[in-house]
Amino acid sequence: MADIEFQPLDRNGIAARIAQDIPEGWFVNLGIGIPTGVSDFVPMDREVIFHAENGVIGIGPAPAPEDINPFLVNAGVQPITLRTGGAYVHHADSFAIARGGHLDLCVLGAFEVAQNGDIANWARAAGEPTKQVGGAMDLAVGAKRLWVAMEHNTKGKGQSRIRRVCSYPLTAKGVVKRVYTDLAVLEVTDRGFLVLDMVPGLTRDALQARTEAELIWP
Amino acid sequence: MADIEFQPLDRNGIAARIAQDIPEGWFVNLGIGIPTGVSDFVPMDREVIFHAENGVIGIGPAPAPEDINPFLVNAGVQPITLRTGGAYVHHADSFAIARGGHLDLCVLGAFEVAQNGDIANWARAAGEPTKQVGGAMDLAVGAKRLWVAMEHNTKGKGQSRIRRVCSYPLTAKGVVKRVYTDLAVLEVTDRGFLVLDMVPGLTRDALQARTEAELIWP
Amino acid sequence: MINKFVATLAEAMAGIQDGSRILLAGFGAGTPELLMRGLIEQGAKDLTLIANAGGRMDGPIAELLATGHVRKLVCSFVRADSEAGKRMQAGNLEVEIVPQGTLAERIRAAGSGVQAFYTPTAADTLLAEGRETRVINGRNCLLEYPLAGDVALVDAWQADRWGNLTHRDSARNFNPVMAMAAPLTIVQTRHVVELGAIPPEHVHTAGVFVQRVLHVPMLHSPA
Amino acid sequence: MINKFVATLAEAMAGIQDGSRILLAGFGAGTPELLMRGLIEQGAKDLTLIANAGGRMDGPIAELLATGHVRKLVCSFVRADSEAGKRMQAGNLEVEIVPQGTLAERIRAAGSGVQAFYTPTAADTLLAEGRETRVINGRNCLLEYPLAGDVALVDAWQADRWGNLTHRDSARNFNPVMAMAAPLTIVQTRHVVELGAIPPEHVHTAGVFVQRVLHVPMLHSPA
Repeated sequence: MADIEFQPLDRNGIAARIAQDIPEGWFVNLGIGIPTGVSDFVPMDREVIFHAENGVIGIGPAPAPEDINPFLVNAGVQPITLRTGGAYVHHADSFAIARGGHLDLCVLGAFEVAQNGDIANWARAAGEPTKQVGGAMDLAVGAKRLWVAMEHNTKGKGQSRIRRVCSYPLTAKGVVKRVYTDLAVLEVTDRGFLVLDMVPGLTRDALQARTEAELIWP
Repeated sequence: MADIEFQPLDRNGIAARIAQDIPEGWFVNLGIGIPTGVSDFVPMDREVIFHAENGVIGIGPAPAPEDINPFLVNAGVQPITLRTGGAYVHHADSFAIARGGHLDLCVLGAFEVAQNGDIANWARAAGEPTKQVGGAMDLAVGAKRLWVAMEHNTKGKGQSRIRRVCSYPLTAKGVVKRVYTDLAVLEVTDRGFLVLDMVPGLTRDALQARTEAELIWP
Repeated sequence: MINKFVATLAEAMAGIQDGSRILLAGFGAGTPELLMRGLIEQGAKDLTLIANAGGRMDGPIAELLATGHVRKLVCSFVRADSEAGKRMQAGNLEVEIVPQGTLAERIRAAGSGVQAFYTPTAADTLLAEGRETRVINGRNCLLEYPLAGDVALVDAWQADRWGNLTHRDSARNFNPVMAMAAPLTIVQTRHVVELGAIPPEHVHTAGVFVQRVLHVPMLHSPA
Repeated sequence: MINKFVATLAEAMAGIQDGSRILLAGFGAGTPELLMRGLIEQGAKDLTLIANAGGRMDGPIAELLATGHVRKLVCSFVRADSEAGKRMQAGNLEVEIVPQGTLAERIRAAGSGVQAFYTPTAADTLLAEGRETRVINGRNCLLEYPLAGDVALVDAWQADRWGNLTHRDSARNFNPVMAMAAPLTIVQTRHVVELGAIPPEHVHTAGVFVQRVLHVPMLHSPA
């Protein structure tokens, strides 16, 4: 395989790629991890309104250290700013937004995505000693569109996270619309993963070789 | 019967009698009709907080005609004032208060009350050409205490509204704690209506003669 | 730049389909009366109107009903001596009576992704006849489903170009709740303000729930 | 005269019983840390703690857990490397994981008289195992019950003597919702204001939901 001829995106690169596809006017929730970085790549004059589960509507750029407001954090408990036109709501109202279909888009990280749109992002096994559900199950079923941002393959063994069937416990069934990885952009369709984009230099064969699910092409 | 020796309360008299029994600090919803008048008989220095279904917390005295604010009405769509310390909430939050057990007291008018605490106050027959439910069913099941204010007997035929069993369609089952009429104050107990108070000059026999349900005495 | 303001009443009401479910806010105050007039002019038929009450012999609800464009009314209260009451008795209007708190909660459910809920309100009444009930913690409860609109008509005191709203005094009532429960929420506002003029902790209805805003400076009494 | 202010932390925490269910608000900001210290000092045992997350190796939740007074934790998130995670793995702490939105909605249900509700959240996951589900409009939904507290611990920015509160910025989070869902809501506030100083359209948590308020002027960072 001609691996030397392409350069996988880094985490910021994935975030920037996603940012390209978000039009002005969308109301968007960004999960913890790669997704949080997406807002850095949306120019302020393209008005996209970012929501955080803890009741923040209209997240602005990260503050300078001397401007940190301890009363203002995002869902990852990082200091943030609020942009002009933003608003605060309480937690039940915030999840009314998330669960009630008011988010044009939610971007989550994941361990695995399956070709039927299943997502697994909270546990690697049923009995593991961590229970990191948070708001992901609410966001996954509630948003109008769910996109996933993740590395295409696991770090150690290089196993594919793009699956025929998820092997980890599910976060939600059949909800993922699109996956952005360091290698490609995949749309979940009735027939399986449709490749919308690949990093320059990557071949169809090389991508399929790194992917457990069968890929389809436009 | 020695009818000439007692004077039934008028509607204001019933309201004033109820006001006597409301202690400072209670949070209270007053229904349309006789109950609306109760607040006029609670002195401002006894702090009782009155709630209206349309999201008003802390109703004050009625405004002078020149002070009417068209943006501020009660659940009967009458102009009101807000007292210092009051607040506005939206309709779902207002009924969260009413349905969530946060009202110390609700006072409603009624057509009939039964000795098991059933109340009928929205229709005189199943098929009648008016459907005046409003918020009564919510308030009746949601408040910590439900008191009823009404005339003891119907105007025309003098029939008893204090019943063994309600003859009109129910608003709610088993919720009335106390009834204030123009003749008496009745507590709903496991054994039936217990007479707590009567207007001066009224005899036990005269009250029972005007009451379909069997009364019990302290 | 996000800008939800529209210039004319016709633009505000454009595209409302026959058969739409219309959420109409207001309770003595806070009724978007001009938008109701716009709905009549727009001419959509076979409507379901969801409002607190069925109105009187005059006023915006009576005017809309008089067009014959409303097939069904969902509300908590119908007076016998109202346009709605007369049409109901004549068999020209289907009416669904919902207790006022259940009405507000069903609309909120539609806006917040709750697919159904149990409430003791009305469980032991005629309104429960033939419907699903369940005893929870010893209380008889009625199963209620969300009540969504295709369109919500909303009144505001202030609005900015993102659609953030404030509502004045008790004119708030159903406005924030109905704004949540329709994919097309149309607002009439007394005041237009700059983005950021409403402090973020004082927004009553967030712009995410609003699609179109029409400035109606002269409709309300002055203040 | 209604006056919900108490003078001391001991007075604020008085009467909390063994076996109580404690709602603890906060999400990075808005955590009533002094009241948590008061709860430890007060000494009630066999507690159920309901909070967004299980905390870390230090901080108020870790300190409370270290007393051994918490039997059960209900939250959306437990880190393996936290006091809660270690106690859970050692079998010393029962943990119920609830998705964050379902957690907020269950608490709101408790405060608003909803006896149960159906949500698609978590319906097709391990969290649904052995539980009641129902297909509504083609979506698999999970039946969820209200989550009430015996006591709610709440943080505020301003409070008046009726218990009306404001919350600052994103320190609002669970505070207004949890205040609704317990018969004893105890508040720590940074600022005490005169009755009427909070405009009626800007109250975030109405006094009806509040029983006791403790003034804690120095706890927060200055502002």
